[in-house]
Amino acid sequence: MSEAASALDGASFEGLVRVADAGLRGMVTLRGDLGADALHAAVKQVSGCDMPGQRKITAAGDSAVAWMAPDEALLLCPHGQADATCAALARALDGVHHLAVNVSDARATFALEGDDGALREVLAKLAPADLSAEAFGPGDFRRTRLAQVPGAFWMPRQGAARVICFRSVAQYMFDLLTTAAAKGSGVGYFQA
Amino acid sequence: MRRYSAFAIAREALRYHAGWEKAWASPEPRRKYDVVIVGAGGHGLATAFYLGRNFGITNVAVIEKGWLGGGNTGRNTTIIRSNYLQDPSAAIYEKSRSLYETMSQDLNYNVMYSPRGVMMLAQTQAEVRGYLRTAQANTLQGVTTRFIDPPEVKKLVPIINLDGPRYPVLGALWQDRAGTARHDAVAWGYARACSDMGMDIIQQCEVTAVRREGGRVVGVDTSRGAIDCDKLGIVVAGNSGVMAERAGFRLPIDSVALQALVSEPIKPCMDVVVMANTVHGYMSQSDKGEMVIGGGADGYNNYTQRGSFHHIEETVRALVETFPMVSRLKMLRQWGGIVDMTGDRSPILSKTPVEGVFINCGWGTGGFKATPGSGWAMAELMAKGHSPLAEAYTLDRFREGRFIDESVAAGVAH
Amino acid sequence: MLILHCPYCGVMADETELHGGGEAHLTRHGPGSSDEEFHDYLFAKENPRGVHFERWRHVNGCGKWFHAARDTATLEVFGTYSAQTTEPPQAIRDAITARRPGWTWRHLAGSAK
Amino acid sequence: MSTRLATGGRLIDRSRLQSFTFNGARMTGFAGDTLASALLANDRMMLGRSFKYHRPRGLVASGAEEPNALVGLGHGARFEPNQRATTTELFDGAQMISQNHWPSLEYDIGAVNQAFARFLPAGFYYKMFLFPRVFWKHVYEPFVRQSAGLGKAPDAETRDADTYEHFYAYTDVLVIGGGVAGLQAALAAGRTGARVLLIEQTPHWGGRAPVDGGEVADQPVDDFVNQCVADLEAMPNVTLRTRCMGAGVYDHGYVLGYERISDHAPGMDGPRHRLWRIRARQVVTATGAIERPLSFAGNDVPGVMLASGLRDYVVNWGVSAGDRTVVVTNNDDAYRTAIALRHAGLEVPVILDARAAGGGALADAARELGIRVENGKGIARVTGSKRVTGVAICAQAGEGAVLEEVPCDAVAMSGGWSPVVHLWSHCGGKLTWDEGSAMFRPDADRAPTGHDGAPFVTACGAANGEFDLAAILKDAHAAGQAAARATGHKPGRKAAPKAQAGEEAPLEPVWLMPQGAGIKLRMKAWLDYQNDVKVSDVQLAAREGYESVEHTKRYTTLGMATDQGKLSNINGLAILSDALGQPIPQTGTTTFRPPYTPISFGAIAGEARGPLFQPIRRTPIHDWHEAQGAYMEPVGQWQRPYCFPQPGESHDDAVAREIRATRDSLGLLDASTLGKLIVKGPDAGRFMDMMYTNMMSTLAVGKCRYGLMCSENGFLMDDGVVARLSDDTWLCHTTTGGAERVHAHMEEFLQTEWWDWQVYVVNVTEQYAQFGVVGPNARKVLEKLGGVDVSKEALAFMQWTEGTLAGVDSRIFRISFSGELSYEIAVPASMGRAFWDRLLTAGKEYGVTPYGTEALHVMRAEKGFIMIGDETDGTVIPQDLGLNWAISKKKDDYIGKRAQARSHMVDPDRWKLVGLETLDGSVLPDGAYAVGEGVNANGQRVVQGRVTSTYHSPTLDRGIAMGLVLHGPDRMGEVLEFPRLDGSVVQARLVDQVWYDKDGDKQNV
Repeated sequence: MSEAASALDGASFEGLVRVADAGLRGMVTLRGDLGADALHAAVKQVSGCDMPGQRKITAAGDSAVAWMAPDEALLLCPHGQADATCAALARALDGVHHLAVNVSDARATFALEGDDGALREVLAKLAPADLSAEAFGPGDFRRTRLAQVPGAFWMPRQGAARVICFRSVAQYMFDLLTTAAAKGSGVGYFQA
Repeated sequence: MRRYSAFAIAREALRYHAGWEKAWASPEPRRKYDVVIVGAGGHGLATAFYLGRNFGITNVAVIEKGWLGGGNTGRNTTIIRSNYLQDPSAAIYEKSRSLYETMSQDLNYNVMYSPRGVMMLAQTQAEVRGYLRTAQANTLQGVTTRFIDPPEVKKLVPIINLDGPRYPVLGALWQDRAGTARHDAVAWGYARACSDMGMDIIQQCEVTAVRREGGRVVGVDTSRGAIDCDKLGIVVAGNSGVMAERAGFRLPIDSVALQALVSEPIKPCMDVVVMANTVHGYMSQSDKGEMVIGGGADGYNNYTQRGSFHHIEETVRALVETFPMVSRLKMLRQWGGIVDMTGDRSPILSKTPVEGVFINCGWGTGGFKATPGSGWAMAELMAKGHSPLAEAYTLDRFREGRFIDESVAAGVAH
Repeated sequence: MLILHCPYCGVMADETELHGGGEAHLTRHGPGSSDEEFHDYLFAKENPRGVHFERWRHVNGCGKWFHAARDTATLEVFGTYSAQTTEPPQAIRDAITARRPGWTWRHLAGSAK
Repeated sequence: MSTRLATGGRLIDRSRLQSFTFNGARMTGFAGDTLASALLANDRMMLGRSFKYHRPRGLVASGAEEPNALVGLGHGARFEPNQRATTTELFDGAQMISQNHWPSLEYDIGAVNQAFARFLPAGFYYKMFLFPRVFWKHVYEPFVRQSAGLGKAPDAETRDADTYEHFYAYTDVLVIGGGVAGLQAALAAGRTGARVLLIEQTPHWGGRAPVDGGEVADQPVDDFVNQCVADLEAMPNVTLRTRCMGAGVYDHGYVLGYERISDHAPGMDGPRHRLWRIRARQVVTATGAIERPLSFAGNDVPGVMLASGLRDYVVNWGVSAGDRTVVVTNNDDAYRTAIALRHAGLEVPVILDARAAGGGALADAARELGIRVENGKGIARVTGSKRVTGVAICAQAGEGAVLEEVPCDAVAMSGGWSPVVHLWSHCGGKLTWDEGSAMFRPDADRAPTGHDGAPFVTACGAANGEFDLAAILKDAHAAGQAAARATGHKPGRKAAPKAQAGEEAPLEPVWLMPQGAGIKLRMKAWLDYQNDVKVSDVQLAAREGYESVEHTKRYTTLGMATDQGKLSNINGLAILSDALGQPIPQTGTTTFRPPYTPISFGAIAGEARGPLFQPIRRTPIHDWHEAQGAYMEPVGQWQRPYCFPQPGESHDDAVAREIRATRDSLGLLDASTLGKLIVKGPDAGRFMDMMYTNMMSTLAVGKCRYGLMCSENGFLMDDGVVARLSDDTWLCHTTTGGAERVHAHMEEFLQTEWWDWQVYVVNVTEQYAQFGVVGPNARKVLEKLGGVDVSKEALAFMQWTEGTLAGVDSRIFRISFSGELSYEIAVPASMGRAFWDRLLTAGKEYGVTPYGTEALHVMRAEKGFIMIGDETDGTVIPQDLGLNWAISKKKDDYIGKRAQARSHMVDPDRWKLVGLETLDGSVLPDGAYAVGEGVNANGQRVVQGRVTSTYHSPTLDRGIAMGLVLHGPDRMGEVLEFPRLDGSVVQARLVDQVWYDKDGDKQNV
């Protein structure tokens, strides 16, 4: 489906850090008891990733699995593979009470890249979360609020972050992030 | 009582104001009164005043835990209006508003009632329909309101931004005889008038128990001794549940913090009161020049008189959007009060399971504007056992599912 | 500005991530209940100046409801716990007793265990 | 006169000239000046007029406590009234104007109030303006308002040129105040490894100490400060921040920091202010102390200043307030001012020490410099009006008999010091009265408590009532260590640095000077300079029974000015206590409320302005709608097209055209905003039966059913079409903007009531773009797109199917909200726009017409369908709307069922839904009521119904309406009267509310 379009169609911005629409990403919401062996096995089988612990994200290849709640995980995969992932989960979890659904298009993803401290600052202007390196780093996943909308973020590595929000507020989120990353607005709080 | 007037001031000025007498007496409590009112806020004092004025009942004590007028009476944003949708609301708030019109003269105390007009902005199609409905209802209720168009809004409020990128102003419900009054003066004026009628206002006296015999009230125990009474009125907004518990019954009330704030004073720039319910902000300018701003209520039970800052934030951003010039003004002070929230956000003016005990509570965010009307209705209820103005506001309406819900008019916050 | 520990996702959550849901441990009354029972279910809430058990939802977070034991006069939080309980767990009650000897709430009393 | 001294000024850079204007006059200052020091250097002592009497007002202080020196700063989109000159840094090009006068600062009409001051005591307005009644609004009030109000309002059309932002910071220890106490506390805490944030409101570290002098660890205090800052900067766990004020301390360790990033350099890149929301586990307030004025007659004349302020101007900025300064005091500290003045080569004709026994070592030092010191003396009155010309000396013990007149052009006064306890008190910290120092200080045993019930604020240094340098450092060191310890960090053994301690003689409280001052002097002895509250006013309030400190404050306006009583409160309550004959602690203080000093609304709003004011939710077709010139309507946070007006078309015209095109051929609706929830699990069926009034568990797979959802209170809260996707899976549609509410409603019951039920719910609203393809040609278009059999046989009314339509994965619902043949098609949101384009292309031959929400509303009304929010308003139950058919009789329970059995809900007199047909074909007014007979007990007109929806129907070319009417369905054919707002009356007949295609033939084809 080459006509498929992300909400912001590749918009990007350079400021304290680079903020860019990360394009379409496959996403599957999996509801179920994340503590159950069956889910661990199914997630591993379908994504190659271990089931993440509380507020963690695990990754393998171009897949990742994020902990959303004790009974909810978010599987990330290439955009075209989301339906197949759902189907694979359904097969793997046959007979186990769960709900797996493609939510790839319900969300927008943004990539923040640049100085690690600046990147943390941009998020800390918007989210009531402790963004210090002691409290949050690669492998962590945080669902919270960014200004007036719910969102979540994680750091694939130092100096990089991904932010997801609902698709309908993609423009709002992009504007928030670029405003927070505007030149001249550095805080200098996280620089060691 | 020595009457207040410009001549009295001139006379006193000549002797350096040495001759002013106390505005109200501070007597020791007597052993027995016909009526005891708990709570010397605006509503309690107004109840006492109209018991005396309308029914000749003056053997009355008003008992106050702290200082008279020290609760919500002195913490609100002083707005007075009666453009309510539902009949019972419109009736009592309009009665109240009309009593404000002559209050300064009735009490011989200038409460500075300023009928500068109150405007409620319509910023969505649903709100337009809601306010048109209110305007229709008000016409039949004898409340003078009308729906005005955006140019008239701008004329009345030059600092408004009609074309916000988010919610353009599509019109407004306008009540030109609504306005503001000096809140402290309302309590002080009633207190002085009550004291003048021979009533006892007993401050710094806490009611610790309600004494009952055979299901009927016989008196109260206080931190200053026992006091007998035939009838007891509980008028203690912010503490209603606790007092009701002492009288042996429960109320459908949650106590939450409601916040307000003022800016530094500036020269007059807004002559009317503007309420913007879609974006949750309202603002007026006091005679001192401060922009007086009402914030939201917390979503949790709280007795601290301190609210959560994010409500202030939400209100301020709404006002910056609606009146862009306020961006460069500064917040001088913020504060909170504890308000009673009932199941339908409308008040309770009712008899109670205890004979002789009457309750007046649950005004939520609308208490100040109701002060004289509430006192008038409560006095009638206590004196006669029923009052048309209080008729709908019984405790048992929640059991029957007979709500008086004002929020139905397009998200109106009181 | 409250900060409450979400027992599900384990963060100290800022109040702006949360949504307050009123009194906890209500018993739902449906068809067949008396007017009195139904009224009390919906309206006769505890509203103490003191120990209060209440519901919160971590709405901008894991989305889960949880319960909190909190003092409405000091805003002290004695603890948060699962919403899937019909009354406060003993550990929470003990924590309250340690801080507020003699506390009471509905049929629960700190000292009378 | 005031002037710049040839030398001195530790904060200014004399090599960097800054030019500015005051009331249009060009002046110059230096980098490092405040607006106040620069004005003073240019001989501008008088800067404004007071609130009530319009008396001349000059600088009193040098910091945040300044009540008088408020100016309008900047111009145009950067104009700001009430800028405190003492706390705003000078910048090149600054434009200042003075406030509260007309026509000019020097000659002010309002100053006539001074002449009437005797007739305008505290509370005078409560006692007058009573007659005639209308005069208050039309004559008195406008006058009062115009003469009050201080600074001029920014222009009505001003759009702030600056930006603002927020920042969340978490820290173990927050230290507020960067004086020596704050620095030492931060060091002590930082050395434990705790995360420390230290904020200071001014641009400089060290606070008062460098001005007052002294030695720490055998080095000058200046060097000590520099060493501290260097040490702190070297610690990776410590963050330092100047120009950042602790504005408020809130519950659970939430603190507001107000950072003024570019007030000293307007127009630079980035935000002007940043509001820090700090979550601190421990807070140390090292906020210093504020000097108190003395109450003597004429203490408000420009030139009378706080002794510390006068000293600051000399030492920090090299500015003298006057050539000859009389010092008047009740404590030793003011001697430092005399000594500093003398060192700067200025004259101090006399120090008046109100204490009979006089001062200690500092007094001796002053005498050694040859300064005359008079013990037991005070000021009877100050001479001069716009500027001090001299003082009359009297005995403090007497009634004010003048002993001697001394010419001077400045007076330095000191009534002792009050710790800045604001931040300690904001969140419930209590105070204790310290008799010895005559001050309220924090009561460490009654500190503010946090979420765990433990204290979380510690005051230290002068803010804790310690004034000796050695004691300050010791106290701050202990506070920093204690705070760190409370966050689980272990302090080392390092002790506080030693400081040289100087012995000071005790202060003697002086609340009135002289102590027996008569009424004429008391009427000239100011407490609150800005609000014109005098000693006599507070005494009057007490006499009239306004005995509580809150009463007195409100009656006199004491402490209600923009300085919030920083200078006046303690003096005022001492006067009040004296008048009431009770000790000061019994009188108590008024409540301290945030912010410490005013903070900009811009900063509070942060980034949320303009496009970021609130989130706007956009569908995948949003850009297309905008490009078509759609008139958008906010529905919740969504923006939906109301209609698509073509050039020259009114909105009404456009709506009519859209409806006709749809009914005649083909309309397209962007319905993406409808909520979509998936409910799945073994218990999903019974859960659905509880959520909806209908029986949903029996819905066959492949079919759709219209469902109603009520609150537990019985009221109708949402409606929508439910489709059964599989044996254990349902898809629920909600209203626009209802998805989050309904989802939360479901989760609430699943998590808190039926947590043993096996059901999962996921909100998939935004996964799909959803379109209504509506009209007689709808099927033809879909067939043209191809890929799915949408024939009547394959896809009957109220069925759904899925497949690849026009090459796009689609779910197709055969449902209708318009009465026409209609399909709703859901496609992945990423394909939404592409699919929409295909529909437009394929529909071209049928004149495909996108329609908006208003056409949607009119068409549903023509069919008699209810709309949540129109027919319902939160008080309406389904039974009122004749929707009994959608309420299952077979179920024992559903949410709302019990509530609907209450007496008022089953009352036969509830208003019920009917159609309303005007006799003249006109459109009933929105919200109109049907009147009944007479009036009720409150004199209100009796009503018997109301209009819930009313439109002009282009299809019928007449007004159509629905309404709720008393016994409505039993009164078909009756005519009711609906008054219009203009007083005229519309008559309407009660009719069936289905106006169009009553039998449903069109949607069933």
